[in-house]
Amino acid sequence: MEILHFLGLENANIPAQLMNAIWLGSLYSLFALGYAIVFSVLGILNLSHSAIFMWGAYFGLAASCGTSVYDGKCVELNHALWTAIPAAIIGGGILAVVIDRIAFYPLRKRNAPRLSQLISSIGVAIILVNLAQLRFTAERKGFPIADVPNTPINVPNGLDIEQPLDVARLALALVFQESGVSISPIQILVIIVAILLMVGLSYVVARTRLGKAMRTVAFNARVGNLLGINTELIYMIAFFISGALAGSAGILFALARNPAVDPFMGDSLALKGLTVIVLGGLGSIRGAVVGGFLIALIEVYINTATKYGYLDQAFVFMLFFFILLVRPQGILGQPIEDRA
Amino acid sequence: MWGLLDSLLQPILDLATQLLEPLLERLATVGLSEPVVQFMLMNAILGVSIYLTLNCGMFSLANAGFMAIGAYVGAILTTQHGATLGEALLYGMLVAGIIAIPVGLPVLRLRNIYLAIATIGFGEIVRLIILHFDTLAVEFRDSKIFGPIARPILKLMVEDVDARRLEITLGARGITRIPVYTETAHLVVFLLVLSYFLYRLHHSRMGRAMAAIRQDERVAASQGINVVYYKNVAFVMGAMLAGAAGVFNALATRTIEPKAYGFDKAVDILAYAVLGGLGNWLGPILGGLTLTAIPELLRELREYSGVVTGVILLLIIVYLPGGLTSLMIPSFWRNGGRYEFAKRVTTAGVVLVGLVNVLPYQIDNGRILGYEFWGLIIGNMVIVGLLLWVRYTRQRQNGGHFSLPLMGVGITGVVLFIALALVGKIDHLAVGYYVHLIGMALVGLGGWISYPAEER
Amino acid sequence: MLAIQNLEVRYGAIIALRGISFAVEQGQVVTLIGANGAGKSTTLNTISGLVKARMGSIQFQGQAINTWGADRIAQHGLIQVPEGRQIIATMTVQENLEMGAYPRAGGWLGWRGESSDNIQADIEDVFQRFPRLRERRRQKAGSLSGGEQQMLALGRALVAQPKLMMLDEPSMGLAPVLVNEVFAIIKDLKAEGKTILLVEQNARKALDVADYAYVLERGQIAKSAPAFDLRDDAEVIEAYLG
Amino acid sequence: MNKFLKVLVSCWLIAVVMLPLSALAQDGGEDAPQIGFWDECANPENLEGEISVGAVFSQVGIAAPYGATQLNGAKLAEQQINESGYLGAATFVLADEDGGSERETAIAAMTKLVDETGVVAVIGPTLSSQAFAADPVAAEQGIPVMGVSNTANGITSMSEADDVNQFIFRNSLPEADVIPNTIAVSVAVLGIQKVAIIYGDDDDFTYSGYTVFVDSLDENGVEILSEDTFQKGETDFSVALTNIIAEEPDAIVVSALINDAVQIVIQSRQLGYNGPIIGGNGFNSPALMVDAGDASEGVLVGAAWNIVSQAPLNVSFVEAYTEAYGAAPDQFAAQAYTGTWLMATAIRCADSTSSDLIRDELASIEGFDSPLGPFSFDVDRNPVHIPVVQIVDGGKFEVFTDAYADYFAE
Repeated sequence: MEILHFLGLENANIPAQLMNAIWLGSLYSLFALGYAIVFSVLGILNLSHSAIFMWGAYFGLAASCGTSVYDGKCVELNHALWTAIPAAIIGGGILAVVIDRIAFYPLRKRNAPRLSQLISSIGVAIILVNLAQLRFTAERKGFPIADVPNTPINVPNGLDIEQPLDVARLALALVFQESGVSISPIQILVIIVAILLMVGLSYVVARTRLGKAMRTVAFNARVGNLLGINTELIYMIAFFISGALAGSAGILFALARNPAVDPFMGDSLALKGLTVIVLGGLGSIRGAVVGGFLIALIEVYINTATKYGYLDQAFVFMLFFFILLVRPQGILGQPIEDRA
Repeated sequence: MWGLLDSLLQPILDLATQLLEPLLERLATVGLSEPVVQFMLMNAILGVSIYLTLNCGMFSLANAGFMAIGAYVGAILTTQHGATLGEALLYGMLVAGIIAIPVGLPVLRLRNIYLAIATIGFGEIVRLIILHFDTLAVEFRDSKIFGPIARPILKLMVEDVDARRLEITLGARGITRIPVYTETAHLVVFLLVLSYFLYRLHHSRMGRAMAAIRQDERVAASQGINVVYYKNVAFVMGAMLAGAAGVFNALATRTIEPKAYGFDKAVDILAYAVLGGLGNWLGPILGGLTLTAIPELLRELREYSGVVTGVILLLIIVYLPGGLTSLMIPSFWRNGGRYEFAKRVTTAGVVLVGLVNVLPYQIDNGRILGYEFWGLIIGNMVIVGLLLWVRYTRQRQNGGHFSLPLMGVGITGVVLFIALALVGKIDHLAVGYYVHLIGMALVGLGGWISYPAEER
Repeated sequence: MLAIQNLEVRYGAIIALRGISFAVEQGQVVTLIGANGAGKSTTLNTISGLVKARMGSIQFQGQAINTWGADRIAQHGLIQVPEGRQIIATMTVQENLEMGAYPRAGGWLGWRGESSDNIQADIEDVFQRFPRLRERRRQKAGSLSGGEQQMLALGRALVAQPKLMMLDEPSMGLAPVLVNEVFAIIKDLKAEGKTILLVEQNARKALDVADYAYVLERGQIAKSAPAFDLRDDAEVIEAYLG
Repeated sequence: MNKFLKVLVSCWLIAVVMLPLSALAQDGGEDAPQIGFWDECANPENLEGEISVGAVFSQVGIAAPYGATQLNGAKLAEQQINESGYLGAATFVLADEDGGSERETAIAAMTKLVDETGVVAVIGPTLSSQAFAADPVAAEQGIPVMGVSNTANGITSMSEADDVNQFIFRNSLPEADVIPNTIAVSVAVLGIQKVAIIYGDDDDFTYSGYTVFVDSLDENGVEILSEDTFQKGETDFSVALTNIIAEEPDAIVVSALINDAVQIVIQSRQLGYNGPIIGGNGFNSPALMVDAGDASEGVLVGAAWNIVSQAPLNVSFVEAYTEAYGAAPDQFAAQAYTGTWLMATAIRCADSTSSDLIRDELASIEGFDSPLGPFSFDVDRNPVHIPVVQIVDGGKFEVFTDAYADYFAE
């Protein structure tokens, strides 16, 4: 109790806020991972990442709602809800690869400075946001509310405990209810998918031949080339993974926060993603994950425990600024030579 | 002293106003009204502000933040203290410059993307502080430790320091009722003075030192150039210019709000400079002017204009690496002897397009072409084409080639015209329409012919 | 085995190679010597496919490879050990060696690749040759000393089972003792029948191990002769052996 | 060849993008509505040709969702005005320019309309900050301009010069008029004693709403437990809402635009809060029920316009709009529609295209029956009509009365 008082948390619903931090952190990490992969392999800060996030959500929406999304709201599903997720992942991945071919490949071939790549990613972002606005209008869209399981899990009134699944659900619901946590099945799905993707990705990068090839190319593309690695292929895969992560983050977010799909849905994450990868260490996969959860925790803490909730973003940016100055490689990053 | 300066400047401004009048009228006919021209000029200044840092090899995105500082200083001074434009400009630049010093010292140790990210962070912090300034001011005023320091500073900004709620930046609502002092002549004179300054800078010891730093910082340091000093000077100068643009902006739009100076603006500013080209100081000016004008020129495209703006930005970055000004740099137009024929084809195209555009436009107000609105776009293309022509008559060397931009110009022209006819913006029955198509096709063809065989 | 005809390379307006021709036969050690900026590294990089030639042809085992990408060339057994070693500092010694066998293992998916036992056996061979690497196999390659890094770079190339090895300045930046060690290794490799194209500034050492030598000067071949003859050539002695 | 193709493809992209994707076909409504001063003002005799009235609505950027329905509303009015021959021999032309979502773009659009198009009056722009920047452009040249969605304080007195202000109108009821009524009514009916506030602090509309909420809560002696903020684009309010719910307020007061409002409503219900949620004009959109579904039950909305109002003019407007655009109108559409009719009425009554006369007629409009209810301008050219308090009940807005006193009781 002493310590809670000291931290300013004595009135807070700690389990619920922790759950909020985990859920936000999963989202931030998932989004930032894609950023981090492209940055680590190609050294590109792809500012169109948030636009891919947004298009991923639209891909998913279009996949399960059919053409009705183009003209108005999605009133009923054409295909099963789950089809939205693979559609967003594949769509986002392909979109990212296309972006690479159009906007980055010519520059890379010419050895253009990083500055140009940043600008061309901005150009792509402008185009994508405007295209989305043209195609889907600026109106916010979402899945039919009845179809998305986003009502919180709680103890049902008349429960049939004969099914083993129901027992598990009851137990879960009881735990949540007792601790004051309110979470919906879809949020749990987001957290699980995010964690699975993160674990899978770290495994791929650390253990598989693809991961090693990616690390080699990230270290020095020329050397990779001399070792017989098809660097362009690796770049393409890196972009695909990055886009797939952005797309999955987009659709999971759209599902969990239904309705949440509009052309500007990526805007607030664009800068946040940047903060996350800086905090974790530019280009570090583990860093992106840690950074995501850290930022979420900080935000939640400032909002919950201090009266400066309105300054949470300012605090995050101050921290970000400070970390850059003191430790530009981030918390988990490798030391960099890009410093005077 | 202020009065003296004013009386010295006034005749110059009057003269500039008079000279500008016919030009502004002409621009208005293609959709660039006077306010738009003002925003173009402001953005040109912003382009230069970031160019100063980029020219030193520093990839800084802090200028939207400094612009915000300038804008708020200007707005507070004019609304609360009845300051004139000159005073607002002076203090706006000063405050932005002073804030730039403590920011620059630590931040400029970073490089490349790291510097970019750190300055993005700075910009966001500035925006958020301005947004919450009133609340923070009350906090500081009432705090035991900071109160004595904060009070005198706040006195400068607000009459009643002890009020329950302080209203200084007014949060999201922003400051309204800002007088409109910015005139086109002010901006033009400012930009001319700035250009002269930049021209001198380029040929000065400082300019050479900065160029050396951009080339290679370590080498520059080993040659006895004080790298830290010059980088900070460039950063502060850039901040002051951005501050000036902010003051002009605030005193032209009557109202300001923090969100106008956020990340999007920082990115826009960067785009001005890169689009124009970083080869020399003309680039950012040209970039600022063009990129602001494009959406206005494309206003008739309505909801499509955003996409087209993005595509233009992308095309220039991808196919015209040095930005618009690279068209003016001799090395870009290197070519070999086999391009004689290509040259003739292109010349024919340029002459056709030029004639059908410039002459009828003046004589018949565009009726022969079947359009009025698109005159400036076409005019630009003529200029581009002429530049091409001039360049490769002057320089014929081995190495790179200019085929891609030529083809780009040609194809864009043709496609644009067909598309415009399809959407009904151009009367496709007009003679000029076909002459134009042929001319542009010839320009593109010239590019195609001159394209080196081995790279096809 | 490797035949170069009339190779011309430009960097923008700068002409780096002005039409050079030479050949490397199976089992030979051929050296390119010359001053800084003569175009030696450019030649190797062009053969490796990192730099595209403006004119000329490169034939490897009867196939024209000048339009191939660097990765494809490496996959065909034309392996370059680049200047300055360029080992992957962020990976362990073991991983570096595994990366050397990347094409053999069948690329990133491992399709049609050799079994990892085969590759591991070759890695063991490398450890046999350079026992110091075995001790440090779990260390990050960035923590190795200069000489160890050069051995790792050589080992990494050997794991690839090269048909032709191209060594770019293997002795650069090494202490004299280590330089001798490196050349001893090259001699061993020659004795094993490996085909090597060696680029060196240390002309004396290079001529000692090579069968045939070409002297590059400002992007052109100024002289070519059996290495043995060049050792006694007065001009060469004056210019490079001093 | 490869590169050439790429250039070709890139250029082609421009062309493809510029091709019109669709031209919205509009069927005419058959029955002319009884809106307008048909009897109050005689049929115009001096009007002929085309009379252009400018419209500056946001078609791109963050304000585009509002601009889109505004344009729809205004276009519907334009069509009805012309079909009914309201302006006699003259045609009413709505010259619409995209105002973007920034101040600069609004200034550019306004300047174009005033200087190039030669409009007699202007409707718009969408955002209050745009109005502050762009309205004087028209007003200084003596062209009346009417905001149909500007709710910030001081819109109609933005200039130092009062003769400029004379030309600036708005028909959008400011939050300062809507919210006090909402709070007073809900406190009276539900007996609210302590509330928590959450508001967007980076938007002038939501921020103004917040300040008015605080003042009226003070006046009604309601305790404010806490104030939380969010910024545009944030879609996760669970952290703030968890804190708020832990404080056990009698009601949650929200100042937000519709997209954020929907999220706040959904998320607070998800977090287990079932009490009243009180919102302002920003909540007044059919999207609230469509997007939030059951979660929107029990949300109190103070608003300038009530979609379920059975006033004949409102019914016919909602019908005509739904038929033309396939979706129910929101408040922005209703206000733009009314604004356009008001402007046409001023022209009809002035029987002239003189902007001065139009201004005078506009200022003297009184008791104009509209979808918003009987409408008048006060001396400061602000709207006078009665705001409503609605509650979402059974999936639609109902007027909030004493009958709902026990609605939230368990």
